[in-house]
Parts: sequence; structure tokens; C-alpha cells
Amino acid sequence: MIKILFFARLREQLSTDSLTIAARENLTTELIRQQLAETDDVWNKIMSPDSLLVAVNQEISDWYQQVNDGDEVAFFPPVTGG
Amino acid sequence: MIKILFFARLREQLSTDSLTIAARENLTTELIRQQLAETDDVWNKIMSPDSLLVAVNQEISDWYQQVNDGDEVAFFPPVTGG
Amino acid sequence: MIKVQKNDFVVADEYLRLAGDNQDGAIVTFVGKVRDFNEGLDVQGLSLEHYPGMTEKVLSDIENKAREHWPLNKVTIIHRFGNLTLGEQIVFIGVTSPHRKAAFAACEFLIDFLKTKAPFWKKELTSDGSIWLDAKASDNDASQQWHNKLT
Amino acid sequence: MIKVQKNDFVVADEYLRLAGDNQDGAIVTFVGKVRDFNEGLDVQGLSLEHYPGMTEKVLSDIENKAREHWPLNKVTIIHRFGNLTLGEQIVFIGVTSPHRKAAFAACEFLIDFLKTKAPFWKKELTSDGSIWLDAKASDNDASQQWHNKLT
Repeated sequence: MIKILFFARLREQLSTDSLTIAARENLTTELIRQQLAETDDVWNKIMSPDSLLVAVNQEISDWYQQVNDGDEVAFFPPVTGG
Repeated sequence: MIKILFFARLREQLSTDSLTIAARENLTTELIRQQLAETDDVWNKIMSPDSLLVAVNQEISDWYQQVNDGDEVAFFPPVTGG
Repeated sequence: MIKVQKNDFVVADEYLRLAGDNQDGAIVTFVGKVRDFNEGLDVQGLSLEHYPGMTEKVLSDIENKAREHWPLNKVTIIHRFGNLTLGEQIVFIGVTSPHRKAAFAACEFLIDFLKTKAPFWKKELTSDGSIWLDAKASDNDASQQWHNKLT
Repeated sequence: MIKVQKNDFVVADEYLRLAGDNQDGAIVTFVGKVRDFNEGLDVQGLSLEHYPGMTEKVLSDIENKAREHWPLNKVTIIHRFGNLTLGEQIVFIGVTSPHRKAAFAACEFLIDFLKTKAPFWKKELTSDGSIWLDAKASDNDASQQWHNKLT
């Protein structure tokens, strides 16, 4: 299983803060994004790669990163702290 | 009269923190420096223009500044505060 | 010391923790607060969300990066989350060093990097309703300038 | 606010005085202390002399210059004179601004200019006796860099 987290605007727009998906061979951050985007029109819009960041196991990542069973993958907008 | 002040290393080396000199026509910071330097060998060395700063009426000055009756002229080494 | 917390912090206490060492000639601190105007809307408060776990990791990475570049002694980073009202303190950065140039540069580096790397998100509560803030180009520029300067 | 005083200052009090306005997003403070090593000699304390009257004028000029360049709200400059022991606070600079870049730049500008313009002189008390400090080339460079950047 892979744990997926959503933060901030994404969390609100998707009305969910987390879900799990099954692990599979050769899974990447980009493939997970595509899979989630296929859920419906709302998800398709929100999971578009513009202004979308991804972290794997709490480290910022790119869209080519391999994702393995047990990993935690988070999607969120550009950060605005400080 | 013109009030002359000395600070820090100068004050210690000259063993004086202030003195007064008579005002005269066309007096400048440089002329006062020369006049003081002529006092004796100690003053001559200490009042040499290397690493010597001068202020007139509590504003940093150059060596061409005119000095008038009632002015306050201070000599001191480069500052080291903060 | 890195703290991510809901509660307010007391600058006086943080200063005392920083200021104890005689080897330090310089102590520089930065405090960021909720201010009343942002992009023309009058702000009544903020809701600050973060990514627990990742936040602490990122702040620790940023501290380590600063220590690679400058001779620092103590470093404190505190960032709050949750609901904050106008005028409340959001973030504290404090650094000490033998040298003032290093203390200034490191303190500014830390807040600049925090702003573009640490997973915090601000939602502003204004008289027109609440809105998630967009990242500022000026913050990205500030972070990029350090990158150019230090590499 | 400018103060030239023999007594110590309390950073907590100065911070509270600075931090009251909701228009300010950023508060940057610098504290300089007597540290234990300077040019290889172990320092036991300092004697700080200044030029009463001129000091306050120069600090006020420096504050005005900073305000010409950056949008500042509050500015506090405190500098002590007299005898100070190891670890004691010498100088406090605090500035507030809507913008953090302005607050950092102005705070650093103020201390850089103070170091090269304000009539203070330090005499260090070391285990080898007391010596008047020489001005540092690095301090002149710092001041000159602002001059080049701002004009």
C-alpha cells in the first residue's frame, strides 16, 4: 500500500486529506498523479501538474521518482509559510 | 576662543582631554592641527595627519574647513564602536 | 533548535537561550508577524497548515545548509501553525556567531529558504472571505539569489 | 529611538517597544556583545569611550539615511559606553518594516554605518594589558559596499 496525502488548497478542493493506493511495479510520482487525475473532472483539474508539488517520504521530489510499497506520497501547492 | 577636544588614544597620549586656543582670521582645521603639532616632539608625532580624524561642531570634517570663534574642534583616531 | 508549534513563542525567552555564549559577538533575530494588509485586502487573521514530519525535516536541512556556509553557534527556528489573528507572531529565526556578517547572512538565508522550501500554507481571512495565498515570485527570487551566491 | 547609555539594556523590553504595530510584518534585531577573542588575544573586558553630543547626532543621521532608503516603521539604536566585561551587551539595533528584505537590509546598514561613523572607541583589556583597538578594514569595506549599492 502507498499512502497519499493532500494539503492546503488541494485538501480542501478534493475534500480529502489522505487515501491509499495499491503498490505496483515501476510506479512513479507521475503515474500516481495521472491515476488520481483520472478519478473524475474535479480531480483531473486539481491534479494537473501546474503549480503542483510532490514529496516522497517527506522529501520534495520530481515527477520521475520511483514509488515503492510503504512509501508516503504527498501532493500540495507551492508553499507560503514564514 | 575655540574649544579643542581629544578622544581615546589621543587623549591618553597627550594626557589632556581639552584645551582652548584663540580664534584668528582664516583659521582652518589643518592650521589648528599644525599649531598643536608644534607644541613639542610628543605632540608633533601624535598630531600627524595619519589616521587622525577631525570634527567641527560635532560633525566630521576635512582639513580645509574654516574654524570660527566659538567653534568646537575635536581630534580623534578612526572609530571602533559597535 | 527547531520547533513547529501551535502556541505562541516569547521572544525574550528565545533571546536568553541564544545569548549565553561568550564566544558570540553577534546575535541576529527575525520575527515575522501577521500584518494587516496583503495585496490590498485587509487581513483579519491567518490559518496556517503544515505537513507534520516533513516540516521538521526541511527546517533541519535548511539549518544544516546554513551551518555549511557560515560559522554559526546557536540557531533557533520556530514556526507556528493553526489560527493566528492580526499582529500575532508567526515565525522566529535567531542565530549567533562570532561575526556579525555571518549572523545577518545566515538569519536572512534561513527565512528566505523557509519561505520557499518548508511545507507551510497560509490561508488569509479577510473581510471578503478566506483565501489560500499564492506563492510570491519575490520569495522565489530571494531564495534563488542565495543559490546563485553560494554555489 | 536613540540611546547612548552606561547601563545595560534589556532586549525583551526593546523588543516589546518595537513589536506593537500591526502594519509591521518583520522585526529584525541585532545585538553585539563583548566576545572572548579578538585578533588572538583573550579579552577580559572593554572600556568604551565616546564623544557625547556628536554620537547622538551621528546616530540620528544614520537613522535618517536608513529611512531614506527603506520603508521603516520603528528604529531603535542603543549603544553603551564605559566599562564592560566579557559577554556583556554593547549595542542593540532593532528595526520594523512591512517587508522583511527592508528590515534586514536596514538593520545591517545601521550597524555597518555605526561601526565606521559613530564616535566610539574601544579599549580592550586582555591578559597582556589594555590596548586601543584599531579600525578594521573589513568594517570600512562593509560601509563602502552600502555606499556603492545605494548611490
